[in-house]
Amino acid sequence: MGSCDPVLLACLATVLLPLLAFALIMIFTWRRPNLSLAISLTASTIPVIIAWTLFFKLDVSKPIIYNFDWLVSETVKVPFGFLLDPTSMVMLVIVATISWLVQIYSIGYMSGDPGFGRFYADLSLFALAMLTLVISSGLLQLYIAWELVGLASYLLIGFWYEKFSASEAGKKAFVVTRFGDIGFFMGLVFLTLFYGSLDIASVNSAAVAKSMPPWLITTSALLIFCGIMGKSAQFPIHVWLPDAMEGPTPVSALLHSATMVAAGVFLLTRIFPFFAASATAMTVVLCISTITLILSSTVGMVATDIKQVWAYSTVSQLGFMAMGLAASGLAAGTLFPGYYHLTTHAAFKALLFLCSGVFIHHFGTNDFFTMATNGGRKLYIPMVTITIASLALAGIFPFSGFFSKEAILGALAQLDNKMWLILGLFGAFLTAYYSFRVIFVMLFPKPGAYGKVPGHVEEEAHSHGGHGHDEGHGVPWVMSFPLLVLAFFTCILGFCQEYLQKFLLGEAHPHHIEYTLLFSAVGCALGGIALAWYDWGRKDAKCVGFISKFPALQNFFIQKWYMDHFWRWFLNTFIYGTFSRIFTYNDRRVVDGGVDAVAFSTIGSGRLLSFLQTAFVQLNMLFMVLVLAGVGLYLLMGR
Amino acid sequence: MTEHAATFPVLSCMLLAPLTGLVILLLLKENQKFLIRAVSLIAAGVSLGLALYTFANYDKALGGLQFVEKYEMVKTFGITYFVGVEGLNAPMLLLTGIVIFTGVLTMWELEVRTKEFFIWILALVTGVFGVFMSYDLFMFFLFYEIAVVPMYILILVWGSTRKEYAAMKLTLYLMAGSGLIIPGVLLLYASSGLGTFNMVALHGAHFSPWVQKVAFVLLFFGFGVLAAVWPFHTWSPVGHVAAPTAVSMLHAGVLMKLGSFAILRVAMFLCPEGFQYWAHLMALLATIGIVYGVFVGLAQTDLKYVIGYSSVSHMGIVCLGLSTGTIDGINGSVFQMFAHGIMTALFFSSVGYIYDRTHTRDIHELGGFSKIMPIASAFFITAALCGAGVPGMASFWAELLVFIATVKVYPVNGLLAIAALVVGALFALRVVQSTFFNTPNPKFTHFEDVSPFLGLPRMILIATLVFFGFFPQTMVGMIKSAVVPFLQGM
Amino acid sequence: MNVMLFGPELYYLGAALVFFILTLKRQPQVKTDYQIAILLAGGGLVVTAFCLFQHGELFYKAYRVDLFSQIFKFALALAFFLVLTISHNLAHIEERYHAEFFLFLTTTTIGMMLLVSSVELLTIYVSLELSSYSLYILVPLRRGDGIDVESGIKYLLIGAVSSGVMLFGLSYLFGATHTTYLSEILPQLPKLLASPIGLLGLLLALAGFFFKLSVFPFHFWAPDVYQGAANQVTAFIATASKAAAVALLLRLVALGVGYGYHFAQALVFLSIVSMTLGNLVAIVQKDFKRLLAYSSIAHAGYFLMGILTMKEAGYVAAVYYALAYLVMNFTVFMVISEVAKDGRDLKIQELAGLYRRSPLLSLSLIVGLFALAGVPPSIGFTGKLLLMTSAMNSGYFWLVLIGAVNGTISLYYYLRVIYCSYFTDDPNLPPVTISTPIRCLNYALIAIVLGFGVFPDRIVELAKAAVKTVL
Amino acid sequence: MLVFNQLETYLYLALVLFAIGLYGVLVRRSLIAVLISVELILNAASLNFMAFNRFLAPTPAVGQIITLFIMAVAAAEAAIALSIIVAVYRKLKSINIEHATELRG
Repeated sequence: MGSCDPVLLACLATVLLPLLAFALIMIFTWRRPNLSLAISLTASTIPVIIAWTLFFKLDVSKPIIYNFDWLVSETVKVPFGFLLDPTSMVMLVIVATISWLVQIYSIGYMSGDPGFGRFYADLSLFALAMLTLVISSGLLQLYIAWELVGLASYLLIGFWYEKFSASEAGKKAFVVTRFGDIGFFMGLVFLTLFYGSLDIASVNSAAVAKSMPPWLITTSALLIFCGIMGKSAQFPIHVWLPDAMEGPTPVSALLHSATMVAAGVFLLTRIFPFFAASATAMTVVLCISTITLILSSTVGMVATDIKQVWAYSTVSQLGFMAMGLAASGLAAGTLFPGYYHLTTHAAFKALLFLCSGVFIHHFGTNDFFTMATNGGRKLYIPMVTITIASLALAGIFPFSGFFSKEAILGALAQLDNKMWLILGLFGAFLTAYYSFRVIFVMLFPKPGAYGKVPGHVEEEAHSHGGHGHDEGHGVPWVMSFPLLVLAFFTCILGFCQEYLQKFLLGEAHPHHIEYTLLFSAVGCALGGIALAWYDWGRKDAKCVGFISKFPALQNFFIQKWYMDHFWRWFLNTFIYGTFSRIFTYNDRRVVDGGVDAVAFSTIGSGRLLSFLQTAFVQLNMLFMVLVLAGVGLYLLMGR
Repeated sequence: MTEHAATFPVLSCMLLAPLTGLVILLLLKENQKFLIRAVSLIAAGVSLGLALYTFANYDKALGGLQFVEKYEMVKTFGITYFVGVEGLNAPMLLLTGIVIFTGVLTMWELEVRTKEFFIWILALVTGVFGVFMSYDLFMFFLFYEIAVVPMYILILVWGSTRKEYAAMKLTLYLMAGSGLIIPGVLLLYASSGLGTFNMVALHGAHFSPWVQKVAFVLLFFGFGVLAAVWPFHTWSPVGHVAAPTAVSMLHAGVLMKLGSFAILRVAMFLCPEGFQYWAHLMALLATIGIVYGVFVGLAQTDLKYVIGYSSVSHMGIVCLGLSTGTIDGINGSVFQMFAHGIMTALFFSSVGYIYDRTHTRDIHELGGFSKIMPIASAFFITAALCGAGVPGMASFWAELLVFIATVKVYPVNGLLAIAALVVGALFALRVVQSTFFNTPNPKFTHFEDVSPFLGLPRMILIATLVFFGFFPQTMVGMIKSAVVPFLQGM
Repeated sequence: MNVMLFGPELYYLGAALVFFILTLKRQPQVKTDYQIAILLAGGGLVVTAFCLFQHGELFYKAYRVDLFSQIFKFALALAFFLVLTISHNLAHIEERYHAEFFLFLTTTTIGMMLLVSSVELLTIYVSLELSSYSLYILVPLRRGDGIDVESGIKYLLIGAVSSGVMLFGLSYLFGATHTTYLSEILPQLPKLLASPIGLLGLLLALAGFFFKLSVFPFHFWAPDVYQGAANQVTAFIATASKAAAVALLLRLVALGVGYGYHFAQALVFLSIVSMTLGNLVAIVQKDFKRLLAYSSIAHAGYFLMGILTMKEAGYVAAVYYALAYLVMNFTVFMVISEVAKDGRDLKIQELAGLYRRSPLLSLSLIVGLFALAGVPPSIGFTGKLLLMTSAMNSGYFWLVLIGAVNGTISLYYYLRVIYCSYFTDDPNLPPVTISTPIRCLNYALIAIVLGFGVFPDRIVELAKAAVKTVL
Repeated sequence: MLVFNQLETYLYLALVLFAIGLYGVLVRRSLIAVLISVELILNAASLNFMAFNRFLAPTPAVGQIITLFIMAVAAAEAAIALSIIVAVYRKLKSINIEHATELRG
């Protein structure tokens, strides 16, 4: 079929180049860092070019679809194909760009690591999976890519596998997300059986509502949402994401903040009409995402590990996006607010992580108090960019976060129940607080004042990797370049709102600003910042956080709402403790024991019968005669 | 079904290749090790080549039985040498070819009683090929037993842990299975009244429901023992643990498939009504097997035990697919037979490599092997991920088909089975983590990694898995070409 | 009368005469005697083969020569020859008795040959006794520590009693039918089975035949005799006399029409009990020959399975299996007598390390045992499956099921033996050297056991033709 | 004397003989005695044959011939049995069955 079609070729190239890179590196060049790097970079650069070209040149106002048969059984028909529409285009650009930037960044970050080649192989694998996920035309293909993304995440989190915590985190991430994916898979099975097609276009069409009863739609939607919960780390199975920070920081930036975890929300937008068809499902989504938002922001307030802070902020922001989508789903709105926030968030969160990566790389610690006391602020470029990013995260004009958050709050405001809006604002407040907690600590360090901060231990930072350079120019350009690019996006994305909206929805809504909402939002943000300033920034700040007024609450937050404990307990008690043990015992004692018992009883009966053969020939003959008589009698009777 | 005679006896050659190799080996001296290995490798290679040839040249559009050969064996009892290829057994033949070829390569370094080892291996393989290709019940059963019995000697001489117990248990268990199969087969033979063992002819005979029910349950349990259907699975972990590498590969990779294949080929094909009657039982046992397998595997610390129980679980999936009696389900389970065969072969060959060096399989004692032997561990991890049902591997598609079909027919069992996947992933990763990650055990750090030559067989296996993971249609289309008429026949 | 018809018997009578003369010599020359014996046996093989397709009747129709009988005669001659081939060292028989060993072996062969042809009560009786009495003598001929005579006397007593019982039964048969010709007696079966006397007669008469076949409950002699007698003698009993007994039973059953339901059920009962008992008790045996004795009891059960179908297919299967059993059982006994050069009883443990001491013998042992266990591709597997097929065809589902399960049980003890010979080793056991002829014999036997297992058609067709002649 | 002129008498007599013989075989411990009992069984059989022949058989000779044969066979049997018994006595220093109890199980 139309293999001459340049667009199709572009899509294929986008997907296959990373695959090729992965294969090549894994089979041949994984021992050769530079060669692997070259291969991988080429394979990630071309997609970026393709993505941007398509984004600007290609008219996707009506979707472009390619489908080929991949597997054709009876009811199961799996096409392999591409669906290029605004939603996928934007995501394509995001993914391609950020993964490209991260690959560049990693040149500096991972230099000298024994597993350099493997790292780039895994990154390519991720790129392959993620790009396929974004432009795939069918849900099953999407699911496959989804699983592969999970696999890549598993490999990358556990990249430093000698560290027990790392391999453990990798396992946790894989299994927990798998837990959600099972739901996703079941949902797909339901769709296949009761609707018959997994083609995204047709799933979004109105035909679904006609051919499936509402309760079935709700069930499938919720099941699919399980997958989203897993991937986008929604309560209660968000627990893997903070642990996932065990991976190298570029990985955290790429997978666990910007793109992969956003895949869940992306899926939500992908089949937004389908979800919107079921109010129940949307309400559930709304509840869960709100809980997630609050939970993670509160935990973020007390974390001392910089990556933990951003991790929880990621969780909260994902929750925020989901809230936006759910809200607009319920209020018959568009997918724009959530999707917009996804876009902006991808930029500034990646930036946050990459900056933190620079600090970590430089000071060899994750504890931002230690970084601060060791003069983190003297690393100018990252310090500036991280501040910009935080401003965006907190939602301060004129940075991108401000616009997207405002859009989501607008969607929330359209709901009759204002409780959601209030919660959203509260979340925004907390977000501003914890992000500026970090920033102020970094900017105005108070050595020796952080002793009372729970979780923080005073340690002498050892300059990492023996970089002989003094602060200031301590950042190689390969690492600072991505920061600048991302910072740039963070600044401008806010003003692309109309453009994006037009691109995504075809028509741009006149951007009417509700000032009450606007001011309340900004107010919350500023309030949060002010509180942060009061707690951490000003000259004689107590540096303990207002939350320490409520020790119980603080502890509750520090313990991350005991979710990890809960899951650990669940695993130990039920999976290992009950089923596994019982089944194993049963297998050894009952099933296998039964078999052996049969065998031994056979042998025993043999030993018993052998006594029939007595040494006294006459006894034997007697027996003989008796049996003969018995048979004779039987015959006589039967006659 | 329609039969198309072979232009030249491909299948007989496939059957005779290992046999000839065996005879040549008999004439060789024990100390001519290289010659012995070479001969057996060539024998395996030839049969693999022929298997590939049949797989490639089977005309799906034409369908039916192709490459058919028929010779009268015993007129009085209607026994014929009747072999052929169709969509169902072509994958199995290919599987056997691949596994034996890689198996011989894997055992290249064997030094103890090499000659006998390869003699028995080749004998076993002859049996396996025979079972997969023959359409005469008598020959089917004959080859079946030929395939089963050499295991005893193979495990006993070259085996490791508790080998006496394991070998005796395995052999007797499987023979007890045949103890059920014989009456089942003969019941069909007798009640057909045709006086022939020709399966295709017997398929035409109309058995009374009673006969079908009895025969089916006999055959199902008889063959089910070999397919490790719960609760007749306990021989398999014990046997795997005791068996030497190549034997484990052949055994888990191919022999267990004999059981499931026979359930499909004989039991379901000849007594459809019996199948309808017992299908629910099948589904139930299969589901229990799936769930049970992963949970028990979760508690094991011996690598081979873990794999053994994962096999139990995966064979449960095969059986589940069969029990649906739908096109999807059977496509899936035959595909799963193939995929799981390759996968376990990969598993065992990797474990075998590590075990041969370290002489331990305790996952707590091992550790950090990704550092010591990255390639070997890459092989194992690939297998583990395939076992966890990661896409891009053949088994993913198989499981997908089976699960969808099952949810359609037996929703509860299907959902349970799907849910078991989580635990499956958990225990696969648990093994991977504690064996290959974390800090290496200093005892083992001096071992060298897989040499390219020994890496070759594993690479072949992985390549197969990935190929069919990316191009499932090559396999599914093949299977489907047979399944559709098969189900119409039922 | 046509001499050819009576050829084999006459030949062996002559052989017996020669051996008799040899016994008269003052001091025996073992070597020459053995050479003469082997030559005569070979000749006998030729003669019987030559007379294979004779058919006719002798002695006022008391003696039928047909393909059936001739095949079995050939089998007997074969057994005789084979047993002589492994008799090159009769370590446990004093040298001055060697000639007598040959003599009585010949006479018992003659007896059995007569037995398979005779179709008249008196003839049957006399030939049966001829064969038995020679064996009675052969068994205690062994030089031993007492178990030889013990087994001898037990054999004699049980044999005498059962033959007496049989004779008593025969007398009733004679009384009920006023004739001694099977051809006239058996057509009247329905009448016989109706009358208590006829029934009793038939039952008692069968006792004698079951004794030869060592069917439960007439099996008690087998273990003791197998263990007590010299290896070669045991080999002969285990092969030849089984074949003869099967032939005789087949004749009886085949000639008869309308054995009732109950009669068949009784046979089913005996068959099931024999095979189960034999297999179960064999599990716990230590002495290899004793184990084989029990396995022979089990096999008697299998034979009955074919016989009691009362159908042609069943008889064919039984004949095939009888021939198969002769070969595979002999294979095992050959291994015994070769390993136990000094003629001692072989404990199973004494097979330790056989694969090292003599790979060829261990191979033949495996082949033989697997054949006995009914593992393909072997003559035993095919035979057993044919037996079961015919049984199933006659609707004996449970019999087949139990038989199949028994196959599993039997495999256990065969595997134990294989285990000892293959996987245990005992460094202070010397290697076993075997002469070239024996080596060839090994190859031949393995070839036969495997070859006819995969391509049984020839034998089956032959057996079919033979069975047709007796129907 | 009709009693002597009818078949049943002889049949019952033979049966009694047979029973006695069987009994002797099963209970006597001396090998010689057992041998004698076996002879009784044989005689019972021959008596049967004679009787049947006398009263029923078409040809008068058959039964008598059989009986003659049986005598001969019995003689041979006795000879063999005695010779073995002698051997037993040589080895076990007794002709009591209870001493020949090596083989069992």
